[in-house]
Amino acid sequence: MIRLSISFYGEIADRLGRERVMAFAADDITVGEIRAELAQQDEAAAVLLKPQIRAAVDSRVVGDEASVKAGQEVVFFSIVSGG
Amino acid sequence: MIRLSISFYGEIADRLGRERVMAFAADDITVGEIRAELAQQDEAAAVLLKPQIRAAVDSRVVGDEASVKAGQEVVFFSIVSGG
Amino acid sequence: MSVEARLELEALDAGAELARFISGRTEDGAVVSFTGLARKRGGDGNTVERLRLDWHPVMTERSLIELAEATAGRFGVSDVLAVHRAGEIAPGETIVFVAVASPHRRQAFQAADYLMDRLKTEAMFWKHERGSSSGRWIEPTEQDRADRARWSD
Amino acid sequence: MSVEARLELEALDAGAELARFISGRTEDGAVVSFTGLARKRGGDGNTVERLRLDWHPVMTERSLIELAEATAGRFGVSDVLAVHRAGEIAPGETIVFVAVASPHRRQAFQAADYLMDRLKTEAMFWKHERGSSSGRWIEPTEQDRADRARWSD
Repeated sequence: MIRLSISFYGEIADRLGRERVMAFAADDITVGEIRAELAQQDEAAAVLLKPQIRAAVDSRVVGDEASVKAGQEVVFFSIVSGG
Repeated sequence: MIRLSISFYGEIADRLGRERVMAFAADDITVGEIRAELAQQDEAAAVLLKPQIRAAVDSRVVGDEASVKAGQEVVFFSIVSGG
Repeated sequence: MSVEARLELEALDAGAELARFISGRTEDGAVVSFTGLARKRGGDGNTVERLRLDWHPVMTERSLIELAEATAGRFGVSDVLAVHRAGEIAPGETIVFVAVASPHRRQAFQAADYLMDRLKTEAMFWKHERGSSSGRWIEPTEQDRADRARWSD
Repeated sequence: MSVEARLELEALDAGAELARFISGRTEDGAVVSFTGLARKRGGDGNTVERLRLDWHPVMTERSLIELAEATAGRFGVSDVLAVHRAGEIAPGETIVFVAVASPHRRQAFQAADYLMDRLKTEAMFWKHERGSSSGRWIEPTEQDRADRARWSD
């Protein structure tokens, strides 16, 4: 079982809060599985299934196939805009 | 007879000086005639016959057909460059 | 060639940044700068009381550095500076300041233009406008995406 | 819309000009500036000790005003500022500072770019470079003329 800190940036933070700590039954889990798990637990989190919501693990942007281990930081974020 | 102050800007000032005061026999004279007159008097002033040397009368850029009267200021100038 | 990119959590003084950037510069004839200011009127036409730029503690500054480096590499300019505010910003305050130095002006204009197009769509900020009665998240506009698409990469 | 163009016979402080230009600005999101600096190396590759810009007491400043006004009219930007040095200029000093403010950045970039292209070829200055052993008059380059020709007027 692993515990992960999952944070949210941008519009999705309004719906999901800035951060959640979650426990998962497996020893590792993919980003895509985290999205699916959250969406199942929480109606508001269905937004995480949209492709424009990107993910980063330990501050690197990754795809859904990326696997996450204990101690790693997961970030989901809405569309970015600077300038 | 008229006396005119004629000044030179840019590269032509190296050859002709910054300013000359000249007397002409007529009561008025065109810019083109001034160019020709100067070129005749002074070998260096042949440069004034080149089309890239432009002229201004009383601070307005004019063509060779423009007529000049007593008291007006005539300027001849080389190619400009700012910035 | 030097590239500087940083996040600014306090006021950003565009005049002072420009003065520092040009100081002692005798090889480059051209410096182009862009200053982005927080507007009083939002994209929806309503008055903005406060703009908030959320940022990530690692990824945001890194995105600035990567975009500034990509700009310097692409246009072969001498120096690139990018300073970006984060946090709460009042109308009239400077959000972003970009400067590019180059021996010749064409490259400096192009590089600054390119860097701004990329910052608009790729810098890792999340921008929220708050008016008197409501708030909204700001995403790149269609125009921003079209501007970005002008550059082939 | 406001247009300001002036001749500067003493030092031109680009940072201070930019600071003044953006101060209190809450309607325009975009300010693009161009700073032209005197280079140590001349167009012929030799070291420049002094650049001299001759000017006419009436026509030079008027040409700046006309070019700044043409720029504002053509691009419909909010404000245009053009400040141009004249007289003796040392390497590293600022020769020209141009700033354009606009609600959106595309117009601001284009207007500043256009104004510089026109200033290079049409501002009424006569530019002379002096090196250690010789001097030469500087005219717009082929590139300057090609840049100017990009705009249809």
